[in-house]
Amino acid sequence: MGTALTIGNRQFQSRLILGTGKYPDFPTMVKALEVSGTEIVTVAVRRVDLTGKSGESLLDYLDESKYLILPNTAACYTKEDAIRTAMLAREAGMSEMVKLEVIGDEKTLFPDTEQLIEASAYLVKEGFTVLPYTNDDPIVARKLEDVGCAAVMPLAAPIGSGLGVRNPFNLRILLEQARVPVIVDAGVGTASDAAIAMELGCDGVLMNTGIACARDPVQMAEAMKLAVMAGRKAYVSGRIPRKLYATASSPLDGTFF
Amino acid sequence: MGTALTIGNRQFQSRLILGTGKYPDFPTMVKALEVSGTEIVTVAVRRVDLTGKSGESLLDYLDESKYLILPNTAACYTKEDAIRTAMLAREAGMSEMVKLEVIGDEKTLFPDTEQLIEASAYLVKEGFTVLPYTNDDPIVARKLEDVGCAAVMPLAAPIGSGLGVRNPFNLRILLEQARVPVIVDAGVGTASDAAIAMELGCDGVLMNTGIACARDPVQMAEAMKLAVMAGRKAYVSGRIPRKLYATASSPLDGTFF
Amino acid sequence: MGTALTIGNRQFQSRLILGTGKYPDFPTMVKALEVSGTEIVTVAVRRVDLTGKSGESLLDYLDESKYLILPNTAACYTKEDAIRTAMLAREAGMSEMVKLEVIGDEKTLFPDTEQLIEASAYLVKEGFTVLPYTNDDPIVARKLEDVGCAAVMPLAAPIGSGLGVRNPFNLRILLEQARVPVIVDAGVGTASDAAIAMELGCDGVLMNTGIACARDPVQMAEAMKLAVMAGRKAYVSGRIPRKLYATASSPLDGTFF
Amino acid sequence: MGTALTIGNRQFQSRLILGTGKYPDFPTMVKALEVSGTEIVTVAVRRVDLTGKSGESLLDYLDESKYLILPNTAACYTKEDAIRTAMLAREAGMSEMVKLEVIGDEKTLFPDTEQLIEASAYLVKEGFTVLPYTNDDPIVARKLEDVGCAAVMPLAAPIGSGLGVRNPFNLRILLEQARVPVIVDAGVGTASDAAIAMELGCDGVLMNTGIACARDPVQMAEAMKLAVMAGRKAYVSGRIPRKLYATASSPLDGTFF
Amino acid sequence: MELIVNGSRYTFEGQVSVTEMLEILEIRSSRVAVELNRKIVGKGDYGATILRDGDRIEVVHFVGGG
Amino acid sequence: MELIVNGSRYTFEGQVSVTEMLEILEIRSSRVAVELNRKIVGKGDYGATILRDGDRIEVVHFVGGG
Amino acid sequence: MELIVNGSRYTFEGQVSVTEMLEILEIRSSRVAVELNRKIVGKGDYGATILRDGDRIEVVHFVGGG
Amino acid sequence: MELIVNGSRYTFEGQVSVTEMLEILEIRSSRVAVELNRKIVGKGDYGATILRDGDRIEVVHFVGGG
Repeated sequence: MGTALTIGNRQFQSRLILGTGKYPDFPTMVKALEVSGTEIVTVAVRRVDLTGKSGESLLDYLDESKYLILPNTAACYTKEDAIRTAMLAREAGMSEMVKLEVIGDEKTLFPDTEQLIEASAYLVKEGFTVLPYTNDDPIVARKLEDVGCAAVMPLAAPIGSGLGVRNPFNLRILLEQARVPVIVDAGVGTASDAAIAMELGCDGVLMNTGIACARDPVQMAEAMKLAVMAGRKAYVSGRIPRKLYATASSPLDGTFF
Repeated sequence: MGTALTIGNRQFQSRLILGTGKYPDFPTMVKALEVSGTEIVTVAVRRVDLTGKSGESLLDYLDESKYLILPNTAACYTKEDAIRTAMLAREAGMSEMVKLEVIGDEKTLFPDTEQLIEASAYLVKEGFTVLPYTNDDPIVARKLEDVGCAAVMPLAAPIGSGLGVRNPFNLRILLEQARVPVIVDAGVGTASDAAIAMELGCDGVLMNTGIACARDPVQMAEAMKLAVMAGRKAYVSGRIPRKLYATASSPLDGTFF
Repeated sequence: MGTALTIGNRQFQSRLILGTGKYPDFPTMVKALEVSGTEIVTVAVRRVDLTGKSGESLLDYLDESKYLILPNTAACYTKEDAIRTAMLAREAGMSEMVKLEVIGDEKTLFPDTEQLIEASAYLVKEGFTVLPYTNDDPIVARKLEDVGCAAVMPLAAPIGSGLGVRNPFNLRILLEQARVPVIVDAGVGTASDAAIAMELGCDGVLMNTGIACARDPVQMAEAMKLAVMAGRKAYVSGRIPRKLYATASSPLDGTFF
Repeated sequence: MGTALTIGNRQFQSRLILGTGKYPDFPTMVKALEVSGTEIVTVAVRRVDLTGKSGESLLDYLDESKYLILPNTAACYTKEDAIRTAMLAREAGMSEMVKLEVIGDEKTLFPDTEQLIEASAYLVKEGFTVLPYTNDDPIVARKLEDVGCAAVMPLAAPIGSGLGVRNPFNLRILLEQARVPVIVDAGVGTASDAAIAMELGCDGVLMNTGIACARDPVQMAEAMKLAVMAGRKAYVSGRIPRKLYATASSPLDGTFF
Repeated sequence: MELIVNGSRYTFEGQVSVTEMLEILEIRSSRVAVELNRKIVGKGDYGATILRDGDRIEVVHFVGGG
Repeated sequence: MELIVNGSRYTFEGQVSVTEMLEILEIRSSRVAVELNRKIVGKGDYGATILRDGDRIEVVHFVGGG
Repeated sequence: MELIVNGSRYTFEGQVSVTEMLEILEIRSSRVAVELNRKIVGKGDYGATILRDGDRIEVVHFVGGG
Repeated sequence: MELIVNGSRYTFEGQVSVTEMLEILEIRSSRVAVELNRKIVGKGDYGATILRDGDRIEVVHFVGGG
């Protein structure tokens, strides 16, 4: 691709970040990750199951030489829980990157941006590379940048909703002002949603449900890979302006009728 | 790709059809066609320039072993002109395929569907494989099928407008009823527009201005190739349903906070 | 209102035309018509029921001194049936106005524009004031004008679908070119749909299901009346331009902080 | 109208709140306010001009027996400035209501929701009836409620942009969760924008530029009055569901052809 | 004599005009239109138009529609 | 004595109260608010509030806004 | 002899066939089509088709188009 | 000695270190993190950290998530 996505001091060729939840089974997940070309995969932090001896472990399936493991703080409703989860994740994973979530509401899973900013500031000071899941408010994004986040990750639409970019206007404004990578996180339902996010100028797209819960996750993963590349290429190619009227593609002179 | 696009008795691996008008120069066109992976290119029929000796000829630049040449009847405002153009094109090109246009209005370049149906019927009887450029009216599409057209090519938006699929509702209805390939022709401005058309279930996309007039036509051609593939793959992969609310990607049990 | 809607040689103060089908009962219909302020109501032409003696007749409920009765040719799939229905309607109603429908498809109830143009031409010659229900294709609209229709009535969306104006781009183009009144017919689901149609510059709106099948038809009729007036007034008032960024409403000088 | 808008302990018949900025002149403003039927008008707080003796004063033109004067804290970029402005406004106006703005960015005039929540909490404790101008984030709205705001006023789009409701999804979610009145504030450009906000279930609409900067402010004020009423009535009337396909308005039996 | 009115068979004794047919069928409204074998019968011709065995008649009126 | 009123310097002879200052500056409207060194002066305290050299005073009122 | 080729007048000496006309006009491409007085001339008939004074000929080819 | 590990009570005989606890509970993965009474125990301290009756321990790892 040439152009790489830079987050903190790491560089990536792929602009697609994938979650690892909700796949029908691990082998399907492995194949989907593989065809997607992703280099970063998100994971959640949960208690080891001591009773069930639940055989297989996620990490057995993730080739860490290929993928950077990005722990999230999903299901945390307070900055304290999010910070604690991030700390544990760093200890378990030996990386300092974290996808920071502070959830504000169970039904929408929208972020609590007030606590998010505070947790971000704290974790940045603790040496983390913080990638916060946020709303599409440009003011919040700027504050997250100001406290030292390595990227901002606005939602396109509610997590798992598949509604695509609900407010391209806000996203455009957010992008114009951003000085760190902007990665759309959540709400992508199909390939064109990812392409639209990239065409707006986003630096990357993070998704999970859109692939994992598609009828054919592996093929959808490939669709998403292509869509992110298509959207990026279209963005840098300089699209034609929109017009209400037509402009002929075939010449008007040389007609014989 | 596996699934091929079948038009008449011909099969194609690529679902992208490109025009050859309006490129900055022929070498750029050649490269754009090449990276696009297209197998069908449209051309217009015009008088040979007897005075200017205008050096280069389009066909010198088109490798006919790679591309099927699809003549159009652009700029024809009557069925008689369109039929005459198609006849001349067949004589010049030795193929029986024609992209049939009967234009109804200079400003919008919308088709005159009444004359289009009549011209289609005539040319089918004359042995042509007719690909009509039409509006997004499902009734007109059915009539074009009924008179024997090999495909229907509804516009997404006015030619050269770059507005994308203006009425996905009509297109969905048209697609449900279609028994021949449906190829979106005209109005695609950027990669996501093409992906959206394919996700709706279209069999292919035809475009010209969106690539030829982009700031970087060659890279945009690649974007369009990827977008058509992405949209097709997303279509067959069975996207997730749209929901107003969120569904968590990370598990809710096993939390320790 | 001052500005009147002129159709043929008749003038109307209201820009709202209502259908009379599908109301829960006649008294509800009567009230809805009344609060709507409409001056034109559409009716269908059907066989008198000879067996059932089905008591009440629609016309018993319509005060013909208040409403112009506009017969339609609903359910006609051929121009012959539509013409025959129009002729019978004129005989029964003693008015020469007809809402002309030639339906092309049972599922969408989209018009068969090819036959519509022919039936319109015939009926205009027979002395009718023809108001054709058509698609949103500007070329078809122009042909309907050319054969002498007194108005064109493009659909906003499929009859009864409640989807609102699906393609404002086509409608804008159609409106720019029109020299007769343009009345959006079909697809209006709620008040803002009607306002949008009027803001685009339409001369009127015709609806039935949106009112008759609302939970409270009478109140919805009032909503539609207000919405048509609001949309019209907004159209003539010259709205502010759309901008991506903000412009303060409060002054920037005189601040003390 | 029957249903009144209740803010704090005050009741209003009109659901439209108007700003007083940017009118071509005071008499036009007076007429616009009058035809709009509004009962609440917003004003800004600024230094008295000591040098210019700038003759006319806004309050000379506002009949305080007809309109509740609602001071805003426009142009305040910190909670301290907003609180100070609110305090001065109360002293000058002898009412405890305030439209609270804490602006986060000059270009977008988006709110700084973090400071907004803190300023709201403070002013509520000081006895104010706080109406905060906020973004469309349901989590922020809930926090504003939790600190005691009397209403929440999410923006439809940037102030003065005229883009209408940019994200109806967020607004729907916000409305479902709200326990205080929700008044769309900012971004309304034309009548249908106001109707759409009301149809989503909003309790009111606040606007300024859309009327004051229209070509004909007085007529636009009337359009907005009608649109808010139309949208409200449509909301309570229970609109028909949206469907992809058609449903006939005229009966299918009794046809004779 | 048998007539097909609105698609159903009706038997009438002796000759009937359109006017008489409408009376017998109890169609009193003035706001109907009558078609005899696909030709419209003007209101002024109802009395003079004598129906014949096998005639197909349509009597239509207005119903609610959109 | 010098006061800074609404950001500009004004010189007054002798002691002045808020009431007097408003009169001198010809601010007659009752619908203003006065801040003295960042503290609001209640309307009832205008007469008793004597201004001092160097005081910063803000006199605000309502203007058109959205 | 005068022919109208692609809308312009051209003068030729003596009789010319379509083949000869194309040569004289230096149209060498095989990918053209020729219309003589609105009737297409098949490629196989170029040599045998003798043009006459006043004939209207169109020689068309493919150009870039969408 | 009773410990609360991941919210459930476990009884251990005699003193155990974190290393021993993990062995006894058959947690072999190196990719876990351990929290003792809300404080993270670094991997290097597992052997030296002796658990006490009533200690609350969390042992977490990575699972699929988005």
